[in-house]
Amino acid sequence: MTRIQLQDLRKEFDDVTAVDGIDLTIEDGEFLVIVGPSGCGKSTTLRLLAGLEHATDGRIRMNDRDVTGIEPKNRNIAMVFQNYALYPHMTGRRNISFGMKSAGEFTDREIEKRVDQASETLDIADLLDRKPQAMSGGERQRVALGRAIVRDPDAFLMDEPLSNLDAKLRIQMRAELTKLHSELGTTTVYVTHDQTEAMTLGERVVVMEDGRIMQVDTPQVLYDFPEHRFVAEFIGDPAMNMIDVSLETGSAVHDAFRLPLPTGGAYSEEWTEANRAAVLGIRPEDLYLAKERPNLGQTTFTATVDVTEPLGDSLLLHCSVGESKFKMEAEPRATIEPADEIEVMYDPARLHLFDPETGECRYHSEQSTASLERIENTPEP
Amino acid sequence: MTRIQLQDLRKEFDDVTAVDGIDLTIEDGEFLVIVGPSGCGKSTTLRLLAGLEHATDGRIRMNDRDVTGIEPKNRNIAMVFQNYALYPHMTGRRNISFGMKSAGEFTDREIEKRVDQASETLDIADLLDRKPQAMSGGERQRVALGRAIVRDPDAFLMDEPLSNLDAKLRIQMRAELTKLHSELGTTTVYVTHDQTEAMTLGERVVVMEDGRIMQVDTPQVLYDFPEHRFVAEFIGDPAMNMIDVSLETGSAVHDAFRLPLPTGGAYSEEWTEANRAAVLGIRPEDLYLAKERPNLGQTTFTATVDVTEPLGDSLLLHCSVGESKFKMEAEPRATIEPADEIEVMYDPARLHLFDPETGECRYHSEQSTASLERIENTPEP
Amino acid sequence: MIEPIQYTKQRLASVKEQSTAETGFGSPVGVHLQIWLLVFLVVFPIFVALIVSTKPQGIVTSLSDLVPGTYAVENYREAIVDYNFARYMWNSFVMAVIIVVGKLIVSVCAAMAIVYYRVPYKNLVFLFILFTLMLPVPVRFIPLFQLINDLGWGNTLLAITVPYLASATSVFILRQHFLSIPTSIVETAKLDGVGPVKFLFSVLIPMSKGVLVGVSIIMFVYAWNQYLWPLVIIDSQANQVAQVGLSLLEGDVQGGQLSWSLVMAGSMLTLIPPLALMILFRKPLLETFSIQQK
Amino acid sequence: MSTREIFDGRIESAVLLLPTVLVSLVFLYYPAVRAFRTSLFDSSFGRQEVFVGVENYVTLLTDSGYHTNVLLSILFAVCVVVGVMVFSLYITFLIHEVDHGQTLYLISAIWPYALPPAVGALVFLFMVHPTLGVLTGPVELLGFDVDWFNNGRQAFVVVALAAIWKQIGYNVIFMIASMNSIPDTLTETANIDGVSRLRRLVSVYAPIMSPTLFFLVIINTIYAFFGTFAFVDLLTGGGPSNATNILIFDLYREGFSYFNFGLASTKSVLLFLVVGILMYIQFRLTDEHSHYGA
Amino acid sequence: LGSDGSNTQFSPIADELTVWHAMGGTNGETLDQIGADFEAETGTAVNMEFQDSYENVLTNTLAAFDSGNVSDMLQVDSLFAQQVLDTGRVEPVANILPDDFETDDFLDNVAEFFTVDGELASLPFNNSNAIMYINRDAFEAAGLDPDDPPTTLAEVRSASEQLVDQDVTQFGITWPNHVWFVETWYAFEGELLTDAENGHAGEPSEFNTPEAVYDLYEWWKGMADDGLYTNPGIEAWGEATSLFIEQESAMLLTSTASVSGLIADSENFEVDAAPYPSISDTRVGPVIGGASFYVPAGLPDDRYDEIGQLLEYMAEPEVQTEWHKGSGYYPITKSSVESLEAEGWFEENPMYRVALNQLQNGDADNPATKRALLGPARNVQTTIQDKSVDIINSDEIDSEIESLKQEVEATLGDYY
Ligand SMILES: Nc1ncnc2c1ncn2[C@@H]1O[C@H](COP(=O)(O)OP(=O)(O)OP(=O)(O)O)[C@@H](O)[C@H]1O
Ligand SMILES: Nc1ncnc2c1ncn2[C@@H]1O[C@H](COP(=O)(O)OP(=O)(O)OP(=O)(O)O)[C@@H](O)[C@H]1O
Ligand SMILES: [Mg+2]
Ligand SMILES: [Mg+2]
Repeated sequence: MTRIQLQDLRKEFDDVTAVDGIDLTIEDGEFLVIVGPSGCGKSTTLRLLAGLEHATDGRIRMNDRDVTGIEPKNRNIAMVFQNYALYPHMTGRRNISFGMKSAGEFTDREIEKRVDQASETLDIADLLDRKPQAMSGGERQRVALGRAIVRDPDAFLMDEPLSNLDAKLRIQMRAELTKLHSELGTTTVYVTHDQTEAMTLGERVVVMEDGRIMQVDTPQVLYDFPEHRFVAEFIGDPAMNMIDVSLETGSAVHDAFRLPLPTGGAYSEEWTEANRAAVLGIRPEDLYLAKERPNLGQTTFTATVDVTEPLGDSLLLHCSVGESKFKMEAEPRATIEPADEIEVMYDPARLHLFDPETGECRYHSEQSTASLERIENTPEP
Repeated sequence: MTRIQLQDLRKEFDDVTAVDGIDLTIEDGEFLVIVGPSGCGKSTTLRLLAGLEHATDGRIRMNDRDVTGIEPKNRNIAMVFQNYALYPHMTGRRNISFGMKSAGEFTDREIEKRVDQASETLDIADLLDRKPQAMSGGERQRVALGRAIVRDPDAFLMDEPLSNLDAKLRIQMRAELTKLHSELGTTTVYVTHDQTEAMTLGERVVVMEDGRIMQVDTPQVLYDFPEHRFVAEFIGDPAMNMIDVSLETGSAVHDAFRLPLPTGGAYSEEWTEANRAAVLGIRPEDLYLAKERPNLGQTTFTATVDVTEPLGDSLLLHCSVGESKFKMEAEPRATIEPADEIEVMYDPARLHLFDPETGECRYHSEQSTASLERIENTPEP
Repeated sequence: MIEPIQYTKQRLASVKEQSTAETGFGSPVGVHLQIWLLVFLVVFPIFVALIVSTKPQGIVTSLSDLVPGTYAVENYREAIVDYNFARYMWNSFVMAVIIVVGKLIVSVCAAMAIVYYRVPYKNLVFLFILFTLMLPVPVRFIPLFQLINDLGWGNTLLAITVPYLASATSVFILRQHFLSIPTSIVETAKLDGVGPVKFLFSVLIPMSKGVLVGVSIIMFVYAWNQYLWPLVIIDSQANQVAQVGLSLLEGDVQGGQLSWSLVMAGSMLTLIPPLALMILFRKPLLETFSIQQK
Repeated sequence: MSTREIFDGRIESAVLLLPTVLVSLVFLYYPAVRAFRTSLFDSSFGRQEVFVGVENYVTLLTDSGYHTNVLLSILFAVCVVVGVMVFSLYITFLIHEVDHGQTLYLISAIWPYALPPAVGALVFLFMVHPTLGVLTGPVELLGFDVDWFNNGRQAFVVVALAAIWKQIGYNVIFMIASMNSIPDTLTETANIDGVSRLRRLVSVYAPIMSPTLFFLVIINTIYAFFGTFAFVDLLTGGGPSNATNILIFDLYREGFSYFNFGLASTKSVLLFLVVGILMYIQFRLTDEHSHYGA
Repeated sequence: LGSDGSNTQFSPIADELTVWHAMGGTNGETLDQIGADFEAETGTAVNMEFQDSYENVLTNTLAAFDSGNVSDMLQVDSLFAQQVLDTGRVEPVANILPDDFETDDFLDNVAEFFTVDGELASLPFNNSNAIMYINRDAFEAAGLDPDDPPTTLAEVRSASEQLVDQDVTQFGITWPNHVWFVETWYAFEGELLTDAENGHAGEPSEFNTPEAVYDLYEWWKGMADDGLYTNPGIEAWGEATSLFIEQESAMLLTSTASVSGLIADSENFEVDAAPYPSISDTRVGPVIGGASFYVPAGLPDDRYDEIGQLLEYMAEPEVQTEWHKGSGYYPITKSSVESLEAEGWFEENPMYRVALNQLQNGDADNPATKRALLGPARNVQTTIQDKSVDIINSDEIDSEIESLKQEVEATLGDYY
C-alpha cells in the first residue's frame, strides 16, 4: 500500500502539453478515479505514474521515495489496460504467472499458490486453462485483473479497464472492482472517461481537462458543488442545464422567468451588480412538472416540450424556454407529448451560477458553509 | 418507405441456429429497434433483411413483394455498420456518392444535388473533402449515414452504428438519429445491444434471445409490462430485482417479509395455490426508504445495506434481505452507509411475478386491462 | 481505423524514447551496440565490394587494404562503356518491369477470385497455386527449354517473362491482405451493387496500394536477379540481362583474365535499381507484410 | 460471421484464375511432369534416350553417397532456416527496440536481399577466403584456423552462413511488419512486469508472430533447398569430400555439367519428394501447435 | 556430308553467321574484332555471341539441336570434346574447310589433339598449356636464383621452404585445383590418364595410377601439410592468380594465357615465366588446354561455304597473330609462329616464348601428351579435383588414390 504524490507534474509531447502541472496526493489505500474528456491527459498521467512515460518536469513520490526516474518494473505497480493486453498465445494461468516468473523473485510453489488465490478471489479458476480467444470480454478483463493482483503490487493503475465491455458487463465488473478493492485495500488509480464509472467507483474523483485538474472531491460533492462549469456539465447525465441569465439583486433574470436566488455566503458583492451576465446551472432532476409536485407551491415558469425520450424509469423532456433549451425529467408514465406546454418548478436549494467567461462557479444556492461541512463529513476514504 | 414482413424466418449456420423462426411486421416509416444480448441473432436478422445472408427457411416481404431470394442491391435498402465501413481511400464526398455511381441510375448532376442535400441534412459539408482518417469517430459515423440516406432507400438497416463512439457522442448521435428519422420518415431497423439506446430510439423495440423474439412493444410498455423475466431483467438499469418468494393466497411470502399482492385480472387460479414458488420482480426505483416517503404509510420490510454507489442524481443501494439481494435507489444526498439497517417500502402498483421455470410473466400488479389501454393510447409511431 | 494506429505509433515512439533514455529497460547502449555490430556484419560485404570496385585489379585481402582505390571512374566507365553494361541493365529493367506488371495483374486477379468469389474448389485451386513453390527451377529447366523452343519463343522477351507470371507467394500475400480488409467494407460494396471490375479498381486496388507496392518490390528484386534462365534461353548477347553481363565483365578467367574490380563495379551497378526501389518504397516494403491468420 | 464472397460468377472467377492456372500448368507443372518422364530414361547429352524404367531411382536409392547428400541437405536446410530465422528475428527485434535510425538500420539489414545470389557468393568469398579473405586474418587472430577448402565442416558452415546472410533481408521485411503490429500494451505490460528483453522476444513476440514466422519457415525451407545453388557453386563446388554437396547443387551439376538428364531428372523428382515430405511434417507440427486465433 | 545417325536438317539461327563462344572480357572483344574484320573482308556478317561459359555453350547447343535452330559454330572446351563428338551431330571441320586449307600448318601437338579418326574434327583456336610463373623479387629476396627456377617437384619444395622459412612469402606455390594440372603432370611423366590412349583409341575403362602419381600426391600433401602450398579453391583460377599477385605465394602454376595479365598486374614485383615443374626428371611434354570450334552437321550446303570461309579465316596467320597478342593464348599455326618470330615479338616478350617452347619441345607423338578424350570428362574432372583434396587431407594416401581410381572407373563404366 502506498501513498503517491504528484508534484507539479508535466509532460509535453512534441507539440502538445498532455499534462500541464498536476499536484495531487493519492492516499494510502484510496480508490482514486481520474475522469475527463478524451485527450485531457488522463492516460498520460497514469502512464507517468507507471513509468511508461518520462515526466518533462515535476516529481512523483511513492511512500516518500522519489520514483520519477525509476523504471516501471522497479516501481512495483500493476497496470490494467483497456484492451486487457493479455498475451494471446498463453493460457489464463500463464498470463497471470508470466510476469511473476519473469521477475524471478518468486518460487514456483509460491507462484502457484498466488495464482490459485487470485483465481479464487476473482472466480476465474475455470479460465486458467483457456487462451484469451476462448474467453468473453469480461472473462478476459478478469484474467487481466488477476495478473495485476497476483503480484501484490503497491498500487494498481487502470486505464479504462471496462470500456471494451458491454453495458451490462460493465456494471457487473464495476461492482466486482469495488468489492475487490475493499478486500485488498490496495491504492488504486483508475482512469475513465465515463462519469458514471467515476461516480460509482471513486472514493475521490479527479476531473481533468486540458492537462489540468479542475476539481478533486468525493463523487457527491463533485455533483452537488461543482467548482467549475466544466465539472458541472461533465458530471451528471443528462448534463446540468446551462441557461444564460442576467443578475439582478437577489434574482436571476431570463426573458421568460425570474428566479429568486436564496441568499447565502457564497457569492461576492460584485455579483449583485445589476445586469451582470451569468450562467445559471440547474440539473434536469432538480426541475419538476408543477403538476407532479403540487404541494411545493413555488415559483414556476412555462416551457415548451420539444422531444420526449422514455428512459423507462423516467421520461426525459427536451424543452425550450425563450431562446434557451433545457432538459428535465418527468415521471416515467407521464403522458406528455412534443409541443405540450408545461409548467416547470425547480428546487431552489440546487441552483448554481457560473462566470460566463472563466466558467468558475460563483454561487451555490445551498450555503457553502453547509457544503463545506458536508465535505468534511464525508467518510474517510 | 416500406412495410417489411418477416415470416417464420430462420437461419442456421453449420452448428448454430442464429435465427429461430421469427415473425415480425415492420410498419411503414417505423423506427424499430432490435435489442438483445450478444449472439442472440440480431445481426443475423438484419443481414437476412439486407440479403447478405440467405435464409434457411421463411420469407421476407417488402411492400408485399417477396424479396427472400433477391440480391441485396435490388432490395433498395441502405445499411450502416458498426465500424462505419467507409472506404479509407475515398473522400467523404466519394464515399457518399460511390454507391450511387455504381448503381448507375443517377445522373452526375443528380448525384451532386443529393450529396449536397444529404450533407446539409447531416451538417457534414466540411467533411466532404476529407478522407476518413482525418475525421473523428462521430464524423465518420455521420458520413456513413450520409452514404445511407443519399440513395433514398426504402429502408435503413443499422447494426450497432453508435457502439464505436464514446458515451457523450453516443448520446448526441442518438438525438440526431431521432431527428433524422422524423425528417425523413424512412422505415428503419436498428440493432443494438444497449438497452438505453433501444429505449430512447425505438418506436417499437424487439427483444431477442437465442434467435427468438421475446417481446415486441413500445419502450415504456416493455419496461412496465415485461412478458418474460428475460425482458424484465434486460430492460432497465439497474436491472429489475428478482427475489425468490413463495405464494400464498394474495401474498408473496419471503423469509423476511410478506407482500400483499393487489388483486386484479392478470393471474390465474393455479397461482394462488399455497406454497407455490415464484419470482417476485420489483424495479429498484419502485423501492423507497420508508423515511423518505413517510406519508405513504405502507407495508415495509427491513434490509441491510451492503454497498452504496453515489450516482449523483441518486444513491444506489445494494441491499440484502435474508438470503436475497436487491438494489434500490435513495435520495442522492441521503447519508446511508454500508451495514446500515433500512426500512424499505415498495410501490404496490409495480410488482411482477414470474414463473421460476419458464420465466414467463404471470402477474403484473397493475391491472392488465389498464396496461392494455395504455398500450393502445401510446402515440402512433 | 487509422487514427488509433498512428496514435499508437506515436506512443510506441515515446515508449521507445524512454527505453533508450538514461534509465531505459536493460541497457540501451548495449542494444545500440548490438545493432551496430549485427548491421555492420551484414553491411560490411557491400562496403568491401565497393572498395574492390575502385581498385585497379581488385581483391582486398586484409582490413588494411580497405582504402578506396583510384580506379573507380576507370572501372565504372569500362563496365558501362566498353562492356555495354548499360545495355544489359536496360534489358534487365525491361524484363523486370514486364514481369512485375504482368505478375501483379495475374496475381491480383487470382487472389481476387480466391477471396471474393463464391465458387467451389477454390481452395483446391489455391493449393494448386501454392504447390508450385515446390517445383524448383532446375527440375523444370530442360523440359521448359524444349517447351519454349516448341512455342518458338526462343530468344524472345516472352521466354524470359511469361513463365514467371504465376507466383505462389504473390497470390498468397495478396490473399492474406485481401482477407484483412474489413468484411463490412466488402459488404457495403455488395449492398451498393458494385460490380467486380469497379470493385477491383475502385475499392480493392486503392485499399491495397501498400501491399501492391511492397509485393512489386519483391517481385522486381526477384526478376532483376534472374540469371540461369535468361542465360540459357537468351542466346543473343545484345539481348542478354545484366546478371549474365556480369560474367562478361569477369573475363576469360581460365584464359588468365580476371577482373574482380570490374565484376564488382558491375555488381554495384546492378545493385542500384533494386536498392533504389527498396529505399524509395521503404515504407510499403517494411510496413505491409504482416501475415495474419489464414 | 460475415462473408467476403460477394461475387458468384463462375465464369468470371474462372477468367480471373485462368492466367495463373494456365501459366502454372504450362510452365510449371507440365515441365515438372516432363521431368518425371525423363527420370525414367537414360538420357545424356545429345545421345539417344533409352527407357530404363525405375533404374535411375534404384541407382540413387541404393547409392550411399546419395543418401549422405539427402541427409546433408536436410541438415543444411535446418541450419539455414534456423540460422536465418534466429538472426533475422533478433536483428528485427533490436531495430524494433530503438527509436532513432530505424529505417536506416532496416535498409542496411535488408540490402543483401537485393543482391543476386552469384554476386552475393562472390562478395562473401572476399570476406572469408582462407587466404585472401578480408576477415580471415582477424578471425585467425582469434585463434581460429580458417581452412574451409580442406575442412568439410568449415565449408558447410561457410556456405550456410553465406546463404543465411543473403536471406536475412527477406525475413526482416516480413518480421518488422509483423512485430510492429503487436499491440504496445503487451510490451508495456511486459515492461511493467520486469520481463527481460530477450524473454519478451522469445515468450511474447515470437508466439504472436507465429503466422508470419510459419510463412517464413516455409519460404526459407524452399530457399534453403532450391535457392542456395550459387553459394555452393561459387564457394566450394560441393566439396571438400562432398561436405557441401547439397541436393540442388548435385542435381544441377548432374544436369548441366555432366549432362546426364535422366539421372538429373530423377534427382529432381527425389528432391521434390524430400521437400514435400518436410513440408508435410512442418504443416503437421504447426497444426498441433496451432496458433492462438485472429 | 552428314554423319552416322543424324539426318536432321538444321537451320541457322540468323542470316548472319552465329558463333557461340565463352570468351568474356578483352578476349571477347578481340573475338568481336575478328568477326568485324571478317565481315569487312568478305561481306559475310558474323555475330559473336558470348554464352557465359563453355558449359552453357553446350547447354544451348543441346537445346538448339532440339529446336532445330543451331548456331554455325560453337566453341567447345577440349574437355567436352568427346561428349560433343558422341552426339554425332557435328560435322568434322575437315569436311567444311576449303580444299586448299593446309591442315599441316597447325603445330604438331595441336593438330594431333584435334584430329579424331584421322580427320580434323574441330578448328583449334584458343589453346594454351600450363606453365609456372615466378616472383623474381621474392626469389632474390630468399636467396634463390630467379634465372634458374625449379624444374621438378622436389626443387619446388626446397625453393618453397626457403621462401617460407625466410618469411619472404607466406606460401611457396599455388595453383587452381583443376584437373588440367594433374593431367599435365601425367603427361610430363609420359603416363596415360586412362587406357585406350586417353580415349583417343577406343572407349577407356581404366584409370591409371602409376607410381609417379603416388609421388605427386605425397609431395602435394607434404607441401600442404607444411604450409608451403595453399589451396585457392576448386577451379579457382582467379584466386590463385590473386595469391600470386598479392605476393602470398612466390610461384604459380597456371595457363600460358595468363602471361599478359600477370605482367600487367604485377606492379610491385617482377614476374617471370618458367617451364612447368615435372614430377621427376622425365619431361615428355604438356597437354593442350583450351578450346576449338565445332560446326553442327546437317546445315544447308551453302551455309557450309560461308562457315568454311570463316574457319579458314580464323586460322590465318594474321588472325592467329592478332589473337595471340590480344589474348595470350599461343599461336597455333606454324606460319603465325614464323611471322611472330620474324617481327621479333618473342625477343621483346620472352615470357611468351616459354609456353611455346614448352609445347614445341614436347613429344607430340607420345599419346600421353594428348589430352584425355572422355565422354564423361566433366564428371571425371570433378571427381579428380574433389578427390585430390581428399587425398592431401588424408593420412591414407594409398587407399584414397585407390578410391579415386574406382570412382573414375565407375563413371567411365556408367557412360560407356
Ligand atoms: N506519444 C504521444 N505523442 C504525442 N502526443 C501524445 C502522445 N500521447 C498522448 N499524446 C497527446 O496528449 C494528449 C493527452 O493524451 P492522453 O492519452 O493522456 O488522453 P486521454 O485523456 O487518455 O484521452 P482518451 O480518453 O482518449 O484516452 C492528447 O492530445 C494526445 O494526443
Ligand atoms: N457466418 C457465421 N457462421 C457461423 N455462425 C455464425 C455466423 N454468423 C453468426 N453466427 C452465429 O450466430 C449467432 C448469432 O450471431 P449474430 O451475429 O446475429 O449475433 P448478434 O446478436 O448480432 O451479437 P452481437 O451483439 O455480438 O453482434 C451467434 O452464435 C454467432 O456465433
Ligand atoms: Mg486514454
Ligand atoms: Mg451483431
